[in-house]
Amino acid sequence: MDFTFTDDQLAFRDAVGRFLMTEAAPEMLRSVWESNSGRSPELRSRLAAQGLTALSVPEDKGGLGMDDVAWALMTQELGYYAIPDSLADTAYVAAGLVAALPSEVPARDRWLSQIAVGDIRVAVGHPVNPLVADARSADLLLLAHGDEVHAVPRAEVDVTVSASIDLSRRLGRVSWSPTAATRVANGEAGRALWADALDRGTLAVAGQALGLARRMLDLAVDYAAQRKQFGKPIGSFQAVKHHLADVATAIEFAKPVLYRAAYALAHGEPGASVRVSHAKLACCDAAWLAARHGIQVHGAMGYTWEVDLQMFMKRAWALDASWGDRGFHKSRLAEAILADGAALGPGHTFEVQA
Amino acid sequence: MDFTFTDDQLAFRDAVGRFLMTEAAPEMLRSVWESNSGRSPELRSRLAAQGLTALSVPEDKGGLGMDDVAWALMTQELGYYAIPDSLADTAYVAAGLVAALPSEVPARDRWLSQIAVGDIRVAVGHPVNPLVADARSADLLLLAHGDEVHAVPRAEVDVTVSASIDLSRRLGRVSWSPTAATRVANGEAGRALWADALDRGTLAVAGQALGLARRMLDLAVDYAAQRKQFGKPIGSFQAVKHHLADVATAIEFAKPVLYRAAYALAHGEPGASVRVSHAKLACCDAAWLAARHGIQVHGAMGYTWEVDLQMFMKRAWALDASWGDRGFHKSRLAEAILADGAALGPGHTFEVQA
Amino acid sequence: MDLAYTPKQRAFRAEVRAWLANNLPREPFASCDTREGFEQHRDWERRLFDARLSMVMWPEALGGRGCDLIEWLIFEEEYYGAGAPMRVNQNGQLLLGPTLMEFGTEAQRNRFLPRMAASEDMWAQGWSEPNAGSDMAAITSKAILSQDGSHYVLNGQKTWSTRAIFADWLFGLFRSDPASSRHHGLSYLLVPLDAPGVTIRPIQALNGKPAFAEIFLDDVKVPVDNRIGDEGEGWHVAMATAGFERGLLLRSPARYQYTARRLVELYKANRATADRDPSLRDAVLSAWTHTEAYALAAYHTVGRLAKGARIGAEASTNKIFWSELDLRMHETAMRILGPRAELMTDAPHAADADAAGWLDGFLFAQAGSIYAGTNEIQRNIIAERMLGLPK
Amino acid sequence: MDLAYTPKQRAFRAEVRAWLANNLPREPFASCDTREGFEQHRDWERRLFDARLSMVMWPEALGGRGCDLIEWLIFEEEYYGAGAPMRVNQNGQLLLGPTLMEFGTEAQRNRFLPRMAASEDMWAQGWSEPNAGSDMAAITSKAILSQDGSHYVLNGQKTWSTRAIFADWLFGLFRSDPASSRHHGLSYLLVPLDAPGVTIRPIQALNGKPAFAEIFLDDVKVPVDNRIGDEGEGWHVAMATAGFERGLLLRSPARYQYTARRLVELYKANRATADRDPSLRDAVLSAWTHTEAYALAAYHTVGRLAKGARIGAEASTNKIFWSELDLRMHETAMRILGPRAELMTDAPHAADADAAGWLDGFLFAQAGSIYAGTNEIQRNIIAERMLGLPK
Repeated sequence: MDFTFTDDQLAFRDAVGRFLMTEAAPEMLRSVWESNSGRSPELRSRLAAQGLTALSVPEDKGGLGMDDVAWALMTQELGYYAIPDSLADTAYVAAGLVAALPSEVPARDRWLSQIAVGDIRVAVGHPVNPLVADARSADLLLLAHGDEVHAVPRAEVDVTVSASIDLSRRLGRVSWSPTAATRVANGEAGRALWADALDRGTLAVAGQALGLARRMLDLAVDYAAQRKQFGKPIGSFQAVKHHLADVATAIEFAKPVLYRAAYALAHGEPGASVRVSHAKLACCDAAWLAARHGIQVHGAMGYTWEVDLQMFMKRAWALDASWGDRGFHKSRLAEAILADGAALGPGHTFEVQA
Repeated sequence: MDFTFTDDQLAFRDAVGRFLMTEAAPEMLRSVWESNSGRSPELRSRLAAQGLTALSVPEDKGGLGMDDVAWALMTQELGYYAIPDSLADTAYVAAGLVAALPSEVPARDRWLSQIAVGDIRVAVGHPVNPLVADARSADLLLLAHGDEVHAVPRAEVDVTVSASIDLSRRLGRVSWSPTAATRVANGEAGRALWADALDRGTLAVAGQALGLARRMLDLAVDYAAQRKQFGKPIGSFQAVKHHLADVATAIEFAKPVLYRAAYALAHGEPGASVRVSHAKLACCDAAWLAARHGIQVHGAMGYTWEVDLQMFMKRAWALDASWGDRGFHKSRLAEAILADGAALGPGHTFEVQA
Repeated sequence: MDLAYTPKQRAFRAEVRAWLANNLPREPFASCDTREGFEQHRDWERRLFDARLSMVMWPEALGGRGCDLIEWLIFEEEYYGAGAPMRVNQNGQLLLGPTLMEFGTEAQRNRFLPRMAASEDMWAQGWSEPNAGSDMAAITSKAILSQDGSHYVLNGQKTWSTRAIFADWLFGLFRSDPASSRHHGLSYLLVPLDAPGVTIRPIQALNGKPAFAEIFLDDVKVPVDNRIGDEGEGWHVAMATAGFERGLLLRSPARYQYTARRLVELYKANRATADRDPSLRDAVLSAWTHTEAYALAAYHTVGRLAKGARIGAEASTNKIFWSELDLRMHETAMRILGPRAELMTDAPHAADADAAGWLDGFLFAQAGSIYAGTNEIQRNIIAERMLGLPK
Repeated sequence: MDLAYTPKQRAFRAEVRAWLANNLPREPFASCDTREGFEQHRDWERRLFDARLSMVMWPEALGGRGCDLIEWLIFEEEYYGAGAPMRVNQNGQLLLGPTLMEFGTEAQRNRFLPRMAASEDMWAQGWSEPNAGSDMAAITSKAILSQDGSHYVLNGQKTWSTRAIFADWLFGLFRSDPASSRHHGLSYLLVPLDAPGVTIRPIQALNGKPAFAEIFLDDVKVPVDNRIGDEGEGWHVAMATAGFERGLLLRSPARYQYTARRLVELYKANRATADRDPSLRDAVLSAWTHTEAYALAAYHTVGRLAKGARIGAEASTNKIFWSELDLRMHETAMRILGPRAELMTDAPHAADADAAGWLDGFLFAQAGSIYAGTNEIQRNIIAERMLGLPK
């Protein structure tokens, strides 16, 4: 029983963090936000050069073969720096789905190595999301037709774009027609693939939300320490302290929930989906609170476009209902917790009932 | 349109307040709490001598003929001083019910004048309350048998007492057998009487809860002003200030809700029950918050039997679910607010739809 | 206590309702934080004025109709209940207006108020400075009286001035006694924004629109006639305005009751999905109970004012109550909308009427606990002035 | 990360579970705030000790079985999951115990710890004084070293000492340097409560029982051997203990997970009435999510401790989290019980099993945000030491 990360995992996380600190600085975020495409090919290729597109791809396909637990750390960094890219969709959710395709699918291995080297951007059209993130800029779209999974080239779909409050989210309504040629899985297999994709997509959002919460807390702490009113830093006022202490507490108790969910997912535990929903709710709560207290501590400055906080708040608000809104995840929780004979209470936190 | 009280109403309220300040001082409360009966005949007779038992009794029956609006002020005083007596049950709820009995009921006028002069204590056994307050010490009990209203002398019922956390509440389970002799109303008339009694009982609790909230706020303010830590009064710490400011705000916005409900009840408005449920929820929320922040501000002292606060907190907690718990009153609200064609929004605060 | 409206009050309500029914714009205006929207709203104000409905509480001579506070509440109920446009000149009309009535000379009242009522002059407020936000007494912008005593020379910087890039005039506090500090030595001045030496730099709000501006003052000459109240008395004069601002005038209950009604409709239209999160139904009911409580408190206060009471620190409870209520209502709407909540309302997909306006309102609600004195400051005021806790 | 329990850990869990199944008292004990209940709980502690289950983390030589923190968490899960009695001597065992391990001499450890593990000595804490509550450094009780240096002479008053009227010993801080102030010049002493000059006055808690006591010290002689750590080093010694108290030891997750399970059962048994208030279902789900989060945080912290990390200010987040969670869970139970909530559980009507324990728990939960450092103090600590905000 060891509920901690290895030094290697933490070191890799730190390395990625240092990389993003320089590559995804707020000024650069701003320019991508205000660009037409909302995407930076340069950024994407630098991410690929760092091997970040290859994290989930199996090693024999040229990837690093990392699991969900690694992504619980990685997605926090993506959130902390609010990178204006859907990296996790391609490199985590899509890579996981493609890797799980039956080997008969001819293109599978090609897609995997293209993902690994960063040649393709893959958009995932899971039914839980009414719109598809990056539908317009994707090279390949994984789309649902009932239980079926279809892999559709960009050229074969029409995309109507919808603007999100988070300008680094580029959403689109996709119209397309399923064909035998595009179908890569169906029936039981298709259901299973979509179920895994849902849990991975949800976990990716949870991790990013937690990273966003940590960043907004850091921004608020920095501001409160330097901004003076009534002759002293506002951070010395108890009301400000207590706002930020509450955010810190929410973060402290969301982190391990995220990690537990990632482990459950990586090990295919029966209760994994419930853990994932719990993580989404806990991390999004932390992010929501961090945004609220973050803007309050920033005062009027926090209400402006010029101050970085706004980009992190909007991302937190936008992600809150993506990959299943609160109602969706609360129902998954309720079903499990209120079920007859549910294994609740002391001793069931790690013991998985068969 | 004048949503304020007359100077006479306020003057009478102040007079009653001054009277209770001396007659129901905390030391006296304590002694009654710790007594076997939980009641003080002396106190009751002094209340009667002040005319408080006669408030609702029609003037031609020797009463003051005051309405629900007057009780919205009166019950706040009863709550503020947490008087260890069920005065409102007899003088407000029961008096109202008896006064509304058909004149054929022979004993009606006798009961009214006995109530007015303070000769009898009447307990009201409304079906919404599983136990009857003061069942043991009452002279007369008004009990429900379906829609029927029965007036039963104490001698004809058996009472099993249950102890409440609020020692000034004396609850009992009543066993009795309805007879033609005890029946004073039935059918439509009975239903109407019980409906009015429910709204009056609820309003009485709301008023007391608001009075309790104001008292707990005053106690906390006094304590915070004199208790010193870290070399200054704890009331100068922002955290303490903000706790108490929140209580003050809850009280400010519960008050007019109580008054609006009382007016609706006094004028038999169609939506009166919804207003009453709203008042109960708003006032009990204020009291609950006042108790929470009250004990927090008092620190360990607030957790003791010696400090007065405990009596007011326990009363607030006990009254919270009496005359209908939150679920009961929230359902009444929901039914009205979510109904098709409900008259909501601007302009409907005083306009009563026929 | 008599909660029946008088025939006169009912007639007034009917008149306002009828006028709005006939005159409400068919198409929603653009945001008043844009030039286009600003002008649309300004034209609308002129039409209100022509119907003598722009400032119903003002005396007839100044373009109003001498309504009392009850009639004003009725007007607000009809106005916001009809979903009428926001009041683009309200900072001037509701902050400066009452101050001019109370502290202005007759000449000043006649010069400024009718044009303000007609929105011929658009006003922006000049309270905050980069280092004087919550701590307004830290104002450093100077107004030095000329040798001949004919005018002040203004130097300094104001900020968070709402829609100032579109406005004609600025009202605010300036330090007229350089030797003074804190609340002393401040004067309340009215500054034409086209005066030489005035530079206005827009500030983009959360929604990316120039909702505010910074105003730089470089040797700006302002005639002494533009001072309200005595020299050095500015703080006292401004506080009256601030009291009004925190209090009822700027935030009458009707707009929140309208939001609550829309929220109930939103919930009913999306009940199947909304009820998967049981907290939402409760939040929707609270929207009604709390907006209703706010309206009742307003009528109660107005009744007490009519009997000669003054609004004191309890005005601060209003500020806390409406700002946190407004935020909760919009958060609840976002939760009900789920994945549709993040979509800009001009986005095609969001064209489903449900979502319209909620995101904009949610963003704006973020500022409610910050402007007009942060809620932290308001809670201090309640604790110290209403409850008497030590500073 | 490896979340499988080892065979050894599973075996230990099985052993504890089996022992509890065979030894749990059939009838619930009386409240340990009464003499009768105190003795019942003390006897129970002796039986735990005989099974070497009273202090599983302590070395075998001291009556424990040298468990690591994971095994301790397992023990707690089985113990509270079985609904076993509260630990009546835990203030000594979990506050003083670790301090003795870290700062005591070998003689002191051997003299005090085994008897403490066996509950032959019952311990009460002596931190607070009438004017030293949140501000513990304001301690004024004096301990003056005798001329011959053989003993201290204690004078002063302690308060809020849990169940001290039933206890044998007091541990706490005393000012050994009369000239000192604040955190300096304090010494950590162990005081036999039967010593001449000790007067103990019970304090009745909210529930009317003597849960605390005031302790008056009048020329009480305490041998120097009863001092833990160096003279004047008491604050440093005590803070380690306070850290433990705020942190995990005194509030392992299991008891809250047990409460959450009971709350879910209570809700399911009363669903028809509970669902009339939609907020209750949500609160019940939160009880599970938050207790689970607390348990996960505990295992995460324990894992980091095993790798050499130290618990710092984040211990304060624990204190806030468990105390406010515990209160919310009990408030939710009160709401579900509705009119039954107010009834004393010894009252006949409340004998319906549902209600049992919730009211007592609700009253006790009121104190959670106050003792062991108020939550206001904890939030200050988080802000200043964890986030680095200015004092």
